[in-house]
Amino acid sequence: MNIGNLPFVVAALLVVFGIYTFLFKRNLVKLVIGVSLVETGVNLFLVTLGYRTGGIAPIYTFAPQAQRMVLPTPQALTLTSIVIGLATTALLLSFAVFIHRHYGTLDVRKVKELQG
Amino acid sequence: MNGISSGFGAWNPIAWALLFIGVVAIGFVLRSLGNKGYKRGTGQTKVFLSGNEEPEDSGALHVRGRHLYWGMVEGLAGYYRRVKALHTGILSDYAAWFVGVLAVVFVILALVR
Amino acid sequence: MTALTNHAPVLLIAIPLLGAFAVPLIGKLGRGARDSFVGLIALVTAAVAGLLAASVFGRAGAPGLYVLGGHQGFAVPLPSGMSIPIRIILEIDGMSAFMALITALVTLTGAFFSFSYWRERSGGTMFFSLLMLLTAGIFGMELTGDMFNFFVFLEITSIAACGLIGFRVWLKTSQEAGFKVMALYTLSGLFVLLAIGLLYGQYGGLNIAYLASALTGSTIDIVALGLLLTGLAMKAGAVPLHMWAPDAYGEAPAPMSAVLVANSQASLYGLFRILFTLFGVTVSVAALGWILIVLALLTIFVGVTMALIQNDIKRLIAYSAVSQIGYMLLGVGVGLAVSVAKPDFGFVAMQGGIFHMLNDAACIGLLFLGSGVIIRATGTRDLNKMGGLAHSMKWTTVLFMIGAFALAGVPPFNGFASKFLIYEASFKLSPFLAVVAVLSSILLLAVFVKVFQAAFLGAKPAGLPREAPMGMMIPMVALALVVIVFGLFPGFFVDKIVTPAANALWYGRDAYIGLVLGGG
Amino acid sequence: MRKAVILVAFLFVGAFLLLAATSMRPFGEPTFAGMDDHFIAETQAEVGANNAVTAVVFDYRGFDTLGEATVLFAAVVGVLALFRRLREDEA
Amino acid sequence: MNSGMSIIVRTITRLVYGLAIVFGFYVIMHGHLTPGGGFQGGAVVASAFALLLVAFGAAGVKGKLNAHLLQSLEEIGALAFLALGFVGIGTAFFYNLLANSGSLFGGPVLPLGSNPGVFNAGGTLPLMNWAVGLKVMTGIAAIVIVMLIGARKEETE
Repeated sequence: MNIGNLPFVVAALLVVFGIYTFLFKRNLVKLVIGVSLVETGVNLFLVTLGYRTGGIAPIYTFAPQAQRMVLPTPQALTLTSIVIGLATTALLLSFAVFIHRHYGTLDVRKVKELQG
Repeated sequence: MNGISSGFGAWNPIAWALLFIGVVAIGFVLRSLGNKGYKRGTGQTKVFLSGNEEPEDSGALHVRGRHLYWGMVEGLAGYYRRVKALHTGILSDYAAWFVGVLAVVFVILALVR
Repeated sequence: MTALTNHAPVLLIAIPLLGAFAVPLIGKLGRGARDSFVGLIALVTAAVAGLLAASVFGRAGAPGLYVLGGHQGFAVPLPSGMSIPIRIILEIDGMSAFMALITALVTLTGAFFSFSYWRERSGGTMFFSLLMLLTAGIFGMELTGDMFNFFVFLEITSIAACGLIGFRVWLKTSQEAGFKVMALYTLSGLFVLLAIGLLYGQYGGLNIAYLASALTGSTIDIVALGLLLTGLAMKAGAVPLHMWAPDAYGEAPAPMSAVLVANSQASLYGLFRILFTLFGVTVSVAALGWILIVLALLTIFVGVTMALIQNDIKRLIAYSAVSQIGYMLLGVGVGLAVSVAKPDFGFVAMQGGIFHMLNDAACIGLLFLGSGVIIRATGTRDLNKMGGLAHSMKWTTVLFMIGAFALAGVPPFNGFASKFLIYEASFKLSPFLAVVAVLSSILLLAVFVKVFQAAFLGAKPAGLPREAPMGMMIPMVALALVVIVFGLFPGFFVDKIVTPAANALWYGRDAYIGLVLGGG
Repeated sequence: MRKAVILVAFLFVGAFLLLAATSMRPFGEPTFAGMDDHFIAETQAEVGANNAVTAVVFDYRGFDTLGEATVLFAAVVGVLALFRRLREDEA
Repeated sequence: MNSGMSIIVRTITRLVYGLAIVFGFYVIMHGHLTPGGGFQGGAVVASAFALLLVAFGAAGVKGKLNAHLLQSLEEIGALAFLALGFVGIGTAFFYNLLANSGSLFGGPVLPLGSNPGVFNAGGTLPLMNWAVGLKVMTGIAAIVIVMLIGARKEETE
């Protein structure tokens, strides 16, 4: 265990909390929040991967001379991942609206027409 | 060229088709040797339902989907009760299976490396 | 022509995307314009896929590269004398081209079937837009050579697929299925992304070939492998991660169910690519192979026994589709379990598993289209309320039974050819595997005997259902022709397209890595 | 019982994820950054952009961005399709 | 139907939303020079639209923001982005045809190292930023409007 790895551990913990929410909560909207938590954890993990100690943002506009710059790729990946997360959340919430309209409930244990 | 071989067995659909045609031909030959006393529209072609009257509504003769394989499903009742209990239709359970398999895979991979 | 062949990999993704972006605008011109545009896009896509396959199989499945934006600074040198690509690359070998053929077949027939199937329904432009997006996503998953790019296309397929599953908003069950499937797809996609992040953090690259050369089998690699394996097995629908699959296939509009099966197969392709090419020999492949075999046996048996007790025709076919995924997993799992010693029967098993992907796509596609015709004619999905359809729908009956026999592995249709290879090869590894496989095939035949008896036989129904229109019949006939041709001439196709595909996974790892890194 | 089994599986998964997080390379010191160093060093000469992130997003990994735009497009089409106006016979 | 929020929120919104839109366009425009880009700027503009919706309610913006018009604009943005990918297909898909030629209009080439920034640089990058920005702002706005109106309909039914 390396105390310097704390950012990675925090990201992993967020993922774990998200999975917990998804497994043990009963409201569909809370399930969506769980998915969002996992997503945030993964995004945080990606963005921490790119950090270099003492680095500055990889932008040359008025940049201080001869500085180390952090890695740009993880930032690009995180950007992509955030937009994907937005898209999935929007669709999930739309489905939740329609489930509420049809079933009159958001309890995950009562939305089980499809079984067997 | 049109057959496949696994190195221990072989499968050639064209040869199979020829054989199939041959067998069907033999079947027709046997059929032509059968009893010539068959007449349409007599008691010979009536449906025999263990001596019961034939129902007027012919739709009642159709065995519906639910009743097919009733005996088999009944025989496997113990298996089906358990398997159907797994398909609850609840999203949390689906996710629980996912997490469970993930845990098992992790443990196996950690043990064998 | 050569320019077209060179650009074929990216065109295969870009043309459906162009279709998807333009369909809503063209849809404003009316239904005729929309349908002809979608048909044109689908035909062009299929033609490009054929061209790509011809060029790849023409060079016996040797991998080829396409560098996106590759004008300069392609590579960063490594200390070992090799160099890694900095741009996204598409890498196409025999397996990718094989999968592209399957996808082109299924989406082409699905699109043409939908023209008449969705004629009297609302939201047609969005329907076809989502179909095109799904097509582009599946092609992207199959052709890409970059891990993150794979994830992006995985998410495109997830979202487009769930849009289609929930498309009939007036059905409460379709909304339920949409939510469940979307949540599970997102969760598995996020695990895949987490694994990609772990690998990127450790090795600083995203290219599959580069990562394959860099992997060492450390703790990080093992965790990433577990996440990728489970996430993709979930999207492929292996028991016990299959519970979403009957919901999804059952609630989507009938032609889209067929495309969703192609989507599951693309995830299966991703799983095979990761196991064989990305990880290969750096981990204990025998254990991985046995994990796949256990999943496969469960999938085959549970899928088929659950299909037996279904009374909803779509759900019944959906469970049989789940069981067929098991045969592919079994074939490739047997191959993977013995891939260190490389005995002959391992390669035969791989051939069987991969050949079965194509056969399954054709048969299941035919069955789902047939179920669409039946549902449209009777207005119900309940087998208990059907009966006597064969009186007025002779062609549908024949086509449906061709698909059912082929899927159940009755000779001389194509399902038997691939299952034959799987039976023989898995028997060599352990007779028990072959016993389960054969037994489940017999049960599958029983399942379709049930459909035949319940839906097609019986007295004439009251309002005599009409035969399907020509627009639905032609795609079904095309798929039935594929089933019959592949059944009658399996040797030719196994030699020409299946063997290069199996080679690409089984022997092709070094060639795949060497093509990108050079000198490796 | 059932909940306990799920909880154990969940704890196993969580433990493995935390194990992976702790056995990562040290934070802030990427072991191999050849690809990213190339991006940082060459972005001005090759792409002509001061912002290396934008260069990566739109040039080096432009295809990912196309995919990402497609994901958003798919979500918009999906949501609009769900909330579309239905025909009389469909409601 | 309860439409919108209190007078304080509405007034602040009137003051702020124009500013937010301008700032969003600034972020899109300078994506290749400063932090930001098409996605970020588009999200800022879309958040201004969302602010309008929250403050004035679905009825308040009815007729001003049309989801189908927004969707059409989004498709145009997506098509433009794809077309920019196709521009360089002579070499390869997504080839940056205009890089270091001073963009569309000719002009100074970017000096290397730290510099104050040349606006007219980056080849197709600024154009792609605009395409994506248009796509994201209209796309997110369309999602928000449609979901808000759809959810409201449910409440009143």
